[in-house]
Amino acid sequence: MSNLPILPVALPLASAVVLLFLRDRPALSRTVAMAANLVTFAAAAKLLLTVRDQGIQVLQFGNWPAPFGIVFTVDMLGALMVMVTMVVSTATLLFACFSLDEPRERMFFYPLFQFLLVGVNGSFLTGDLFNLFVWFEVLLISSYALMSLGGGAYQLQETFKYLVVNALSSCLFLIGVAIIYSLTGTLNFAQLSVRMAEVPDPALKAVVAVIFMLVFSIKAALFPLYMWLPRAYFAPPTVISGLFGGLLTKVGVYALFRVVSLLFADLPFVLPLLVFVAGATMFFGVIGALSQWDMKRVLSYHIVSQIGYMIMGLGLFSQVALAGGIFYIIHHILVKTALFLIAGAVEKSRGTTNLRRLGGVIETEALLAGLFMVAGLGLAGVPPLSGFIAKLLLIQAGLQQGSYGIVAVSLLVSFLTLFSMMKIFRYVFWREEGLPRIEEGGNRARLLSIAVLVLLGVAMGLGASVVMPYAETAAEQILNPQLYVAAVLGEP
Amino acid sequence: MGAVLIALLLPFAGAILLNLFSAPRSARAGWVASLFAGASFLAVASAALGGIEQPPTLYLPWAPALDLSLSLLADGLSLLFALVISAVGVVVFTFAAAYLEPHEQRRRFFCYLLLFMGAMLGVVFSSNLLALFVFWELTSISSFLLIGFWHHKERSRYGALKALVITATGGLAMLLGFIMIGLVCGTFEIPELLGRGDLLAASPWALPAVLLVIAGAITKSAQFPFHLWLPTAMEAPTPVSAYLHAATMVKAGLYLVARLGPIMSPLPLWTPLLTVIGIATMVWCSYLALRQSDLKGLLAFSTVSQLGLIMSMLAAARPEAAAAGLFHLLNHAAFKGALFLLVGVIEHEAHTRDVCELGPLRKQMPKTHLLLALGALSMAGMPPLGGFISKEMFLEQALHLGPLLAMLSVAGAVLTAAYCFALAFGVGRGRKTEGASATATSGAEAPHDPHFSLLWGPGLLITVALLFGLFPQSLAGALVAGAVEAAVPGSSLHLHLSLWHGFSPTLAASAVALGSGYILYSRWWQTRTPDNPLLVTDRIYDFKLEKLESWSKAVTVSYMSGLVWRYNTIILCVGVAAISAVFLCFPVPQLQAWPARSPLVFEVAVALTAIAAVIGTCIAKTRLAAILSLGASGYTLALMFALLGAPDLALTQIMVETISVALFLAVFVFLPSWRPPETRPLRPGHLALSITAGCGACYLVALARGHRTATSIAEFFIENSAKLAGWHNIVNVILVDFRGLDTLGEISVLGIAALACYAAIKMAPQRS
Amino acid sequence: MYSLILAVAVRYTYPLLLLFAAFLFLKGHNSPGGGFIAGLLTAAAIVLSYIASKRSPGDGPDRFFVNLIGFGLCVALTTAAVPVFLGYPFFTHTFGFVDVPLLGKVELASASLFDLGVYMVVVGNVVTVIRAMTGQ
Amino acid sequence: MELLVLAVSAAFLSGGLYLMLDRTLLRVVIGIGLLSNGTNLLLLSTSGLTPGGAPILAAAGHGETAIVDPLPQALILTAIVIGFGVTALLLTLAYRTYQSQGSEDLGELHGRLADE
Repeated sequence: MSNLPILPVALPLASAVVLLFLRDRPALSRTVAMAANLVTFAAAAKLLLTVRDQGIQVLQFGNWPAPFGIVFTVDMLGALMVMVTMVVSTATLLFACFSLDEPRERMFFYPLFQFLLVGVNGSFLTGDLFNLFVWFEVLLISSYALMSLGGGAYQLQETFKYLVVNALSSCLFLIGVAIIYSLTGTLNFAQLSVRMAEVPDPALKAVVAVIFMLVFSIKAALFPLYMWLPRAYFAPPTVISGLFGGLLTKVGVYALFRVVSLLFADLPFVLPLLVFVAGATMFFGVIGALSQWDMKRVLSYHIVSQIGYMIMGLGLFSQVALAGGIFYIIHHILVKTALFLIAGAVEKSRGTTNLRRLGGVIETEALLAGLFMVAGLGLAGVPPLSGFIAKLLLIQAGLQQGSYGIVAVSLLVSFLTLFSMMKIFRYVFWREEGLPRIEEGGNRARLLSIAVLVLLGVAMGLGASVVMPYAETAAEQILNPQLYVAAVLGEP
Repeated sequence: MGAVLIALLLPFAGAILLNLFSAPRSARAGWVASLFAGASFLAVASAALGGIEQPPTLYLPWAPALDLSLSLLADGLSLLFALVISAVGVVVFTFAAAYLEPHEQRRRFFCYLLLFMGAMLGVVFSSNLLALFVFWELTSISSFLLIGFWHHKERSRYGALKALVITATGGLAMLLGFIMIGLVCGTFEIPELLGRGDLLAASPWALPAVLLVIAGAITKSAQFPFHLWLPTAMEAPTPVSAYLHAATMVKAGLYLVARLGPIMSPLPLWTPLLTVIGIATMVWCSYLALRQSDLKGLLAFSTVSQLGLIMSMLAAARPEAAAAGLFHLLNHAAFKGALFLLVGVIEHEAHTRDVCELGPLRKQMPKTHLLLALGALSMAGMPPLGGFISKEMFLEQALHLGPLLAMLSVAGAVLTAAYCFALAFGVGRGRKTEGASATATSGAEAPHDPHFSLLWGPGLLITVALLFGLFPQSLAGALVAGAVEAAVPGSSLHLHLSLWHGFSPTLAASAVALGSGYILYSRWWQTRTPDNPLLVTDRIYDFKLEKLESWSKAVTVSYMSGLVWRYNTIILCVGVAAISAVFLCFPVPQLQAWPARSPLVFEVAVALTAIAAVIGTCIAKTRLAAILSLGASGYTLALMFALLGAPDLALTQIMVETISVALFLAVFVFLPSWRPPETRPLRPGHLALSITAGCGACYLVALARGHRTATSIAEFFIENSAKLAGWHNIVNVILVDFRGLDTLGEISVLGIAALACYAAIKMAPQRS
Repeated sequence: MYSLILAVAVRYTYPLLLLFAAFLFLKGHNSPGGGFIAGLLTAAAIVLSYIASKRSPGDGPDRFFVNLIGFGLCVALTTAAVPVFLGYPFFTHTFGFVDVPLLGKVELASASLFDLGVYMVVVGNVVTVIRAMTGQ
Repeated sequence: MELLVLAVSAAFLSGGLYLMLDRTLLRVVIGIGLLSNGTNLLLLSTSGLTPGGAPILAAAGHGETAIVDPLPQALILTAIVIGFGVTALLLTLAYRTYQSQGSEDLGELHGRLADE
């Protein structure tokens, strides 16, 4: 049994501990954090390749056999998510190293950043329901810490609200654990999958499904439970918003993919409900974005709206749709983080992200404008960028299954997204010079971190044939939960 | 095919190189870009001269899983369009290099222009529907960037957005149509689709697909009722207008109609709808053109109207009609490109392009005016210019369309002739009023003919327009014939283009059109003051946009309260509603008790104390009371843990509760200057909601516990704790061994929490 | 906050509390107790000593308890990670019995080491939080 | 006994939720405390309140009477400790918010710190 699956969790944890001791030496912290991230990155890449070549990886902790101890079960979806996490976190870290103020750096930014990765990666890898709860809590408490870091009044207040909502959802999670454990007597996902299928009573299964969908919908910011997101992601420094915007909600989305495919896919109402929720999420999210006049807020609302597309892939639940949804998740993590970082660079340059006060940034930071254009178009799904491929898959799947309503909504939302991106472009980059430039917003390191993400997004679009097999394998594994079960519990 | 690939790649390569190696305002950027455009033209020309290879496609896979490929197709139709694109491109690039002011961002401009050129070539060379869509969208985007190039001007930004909104909407509709076609026919490759038209015809998606593809074509070609974006797009620098909005981009819609004609024309609605739209656009927009006072506005509407003419011809899917349309397209590219450039020259020199403010150009700028007049006359269909021949062909075909459409076509031709005469003669005569002349003369010197560098481009195009009239067969015959073959496969048309067709009804119609047009011009246009009427569609667009903004604001504000108790209320309501729905939809299972024992009196007392403590916490009037009741409830809970056989839990609960209460007190009570909490009246709604949710959760757990289907994994722990892990306290063994990973995560949480508290307290607030 | 009675009381109970914590920690293997509880008790004792003493809790070495969290995590992680280098899965524990003179057979388990890490983190956490909050 | 345990957890949950719907900072924090306590008790009720002892094996190791399900207890321990960490942070945030704004009415705070 290879210990590879633990590395994406253990390495950030170890580096967090080291960085904790280095808190008074920001310069050294940056180097160590960056090095640690690169090592974890390599581990994630190795894990992805291993999963590709050898199938689902299982690590039984403490050498306890599968349903009893905790396992990490790494299928293609999990491995992909960890990989993307490491990509965006490395880029974000680079940006942070060159944009964060020193007081924040000294107040444990780097350890907290690594702890966040521990939580995120743990959530992606674990094969145990309660363990998922624990990793959720790790990432949540790191996110509270990062969100409140710096302590402006607005930040504190929004962190408080975010915390309260998440505390409620955590309790709901525990109640869900109580119910499902009562019913099945197990916590291991694979065994849960087997035992849930044997539960004779549809009402009880439906209850479990509703509760877990509720919990993860709050985390994933689905309609109508996303109210907490836009303000919370507006509050912290932009680089932290970027990390959150790219990663955190996707953990919820991932959890939905996981539980729906393993536990609830056979319930008749789950998939149509998801499709409906997906449509409502994308629509109201984009409407929210249109109503905003701040770059960060617009982007925050777009997170919500884009999550609808991922859930659309899950709700349609076919090979094509799931591949599209997974492709969408990866695309969105890359592109949305890039957009937030661009907002961060603009903020560095002009001191605000308010659309009404900005203007003419293209004249001084042409490259930034270009990167925004590419990323924004990618988000809107303009070909040949990554978003296009994902949407193409989703629309094809929707048409094939006759879900015309969701197809129409998704096209409308695509258009409104484009409109909203161009609104940012028109107000921030075009127009007469707004506020004067304070400092060079796109210095080399920041531009590098943005460019890496944008180029990866472009490469994902143009090199779709390279990424597609991964998404397709992941979709296949999700469609066939027996693969997952067999990998954990052995062949029946 | 190699030449085609090179032609396609050159503009993109040029754009990249320009960005890498040129200064933002470099004067050389224009010439370098022209070089790339020229090379691209040569490649296209060599492909065209080399004849059409068999098979004319090159397969370049992109995402084979999606049937997505960037395969290329170079048949007669593609080559005709590609020649127009690259040839006009060269002229426009060189013109723009001389036209732009030295202080402007030339690098950016030419980069956009090269991107556009590449995208346009991509549209006409793509042999995959999705690849076509890729380039199609790229033309919309680059057009957005080019229209908004003078981004400090409000009108430019407005025009750019409007063009994008309309073309992108159409593009998305078209994409949906394409996907439908692809799914029905099982392929996105155009050559393969040609053989599978019957599959599409048999499918229920035939009609939606037709409508969606038409939506794409008519938005791109600014056909009625989507003609509104083209006039506002005239805020672009003039070379852009000439290139995108006269010669190439707007013709993408025509290309689409011609390209998909063989598949779509047998389907219902395709031909009639497009023909009607085309003729309607032609008539209505030529009328609008006649009313414009802005020269560019006039040309814009004239472009739209001419495109309508071509659209109606291509939609018919008959070889003769297609030939008329395609030949007119060639002519139009030549004369309209030239006309736009000339208006640019006039604006450059006279600093206005308003008909009413221009002086007598015939005297001030004789060369410019001569070219302008020639171009306009070609558009009017005056022999011996190229426009005459294509107009003849058009009228001949229009006579086949039935009496009403034929009459409308002639009416359109009359109106066209009228505004062409206005352009040719009215502008040159000068309608400047006295007041305007005073302001104009008081400023700069009088306008005069520009340097040769600005005139040779339009001159060349006008020459081509002239030559199309004199030597139509040798210049364009083969090209048009090749294109017709591709647009109407299986046709055996013996095309012979010539100036003189003999006396025929068509000639009479031509003469009538020209004559009436001149009368209209001299009697009506000259005596009225042209204005720039606001379009109804424009008003609708503005209104919708405004509504979108205000409506989205209203919707969002209505539920995004930012108040945390509302968030919680929504979550609880959704939860309660969802669970209730489940119980409404599925049979409610019986509540089954699992082996139970009756409680002791002591236990009842503890439980009642706990409940009392909870109620006390809820109704406490002071902070201290609330916190102490919270503590009391916690301690009774610990007691319950102890009674339920969980001594570890009880111990932990006591310790945690003690420390928590200490923290609560430290924070909330012993700090000075705190106002006492306001007492709030009981909120019955909230109370009902929370009791429903709380009791519901307990009910669900009890329900589930009674329906356990299998033994718990805990049996394993009980069995093996001592044997395999060596300890006897099973809970502790689970914590540190069986489920040690949970504990590792949990102490991480503790650590993080401590860091966060520390940071929150110690760090001085950042002023943002 | 300072009161003489409390100070005197704490002076004598403090070592007792610590001793009891150690007892709970060691007893935890086979009866209620363990790292958490021992850690919470130790932390409570330390906090009590702050309250009893004249010093404000915010004074004194700031870094020690923060570092203690780090050390605790380090110990726990290392215990979990060591088996990896011996070819076992992460978190594999082992135990054995050693004959110690005078005490007889004593059980030694690697899980105790992990529990020690838990203990350190808990102490570090509670004391850091309380110091931070009251030490303004 | 089961009914009793369930009633107590229902009281904790309902009370906690009711307080969480309040607009006073302190009450929301207390509400979360009650809520997590209630959840823990609820989780414990799943362990099967069979007449049995604590999940501690006699030193001899085998053959004793039935004991309660130890797994929920372990889960609750984890949950308690996590809840403690979260509560500590929550208190800190509440404290800082009050300290800088001088109000603990969430509606008032929101109005004061309304977006920009």
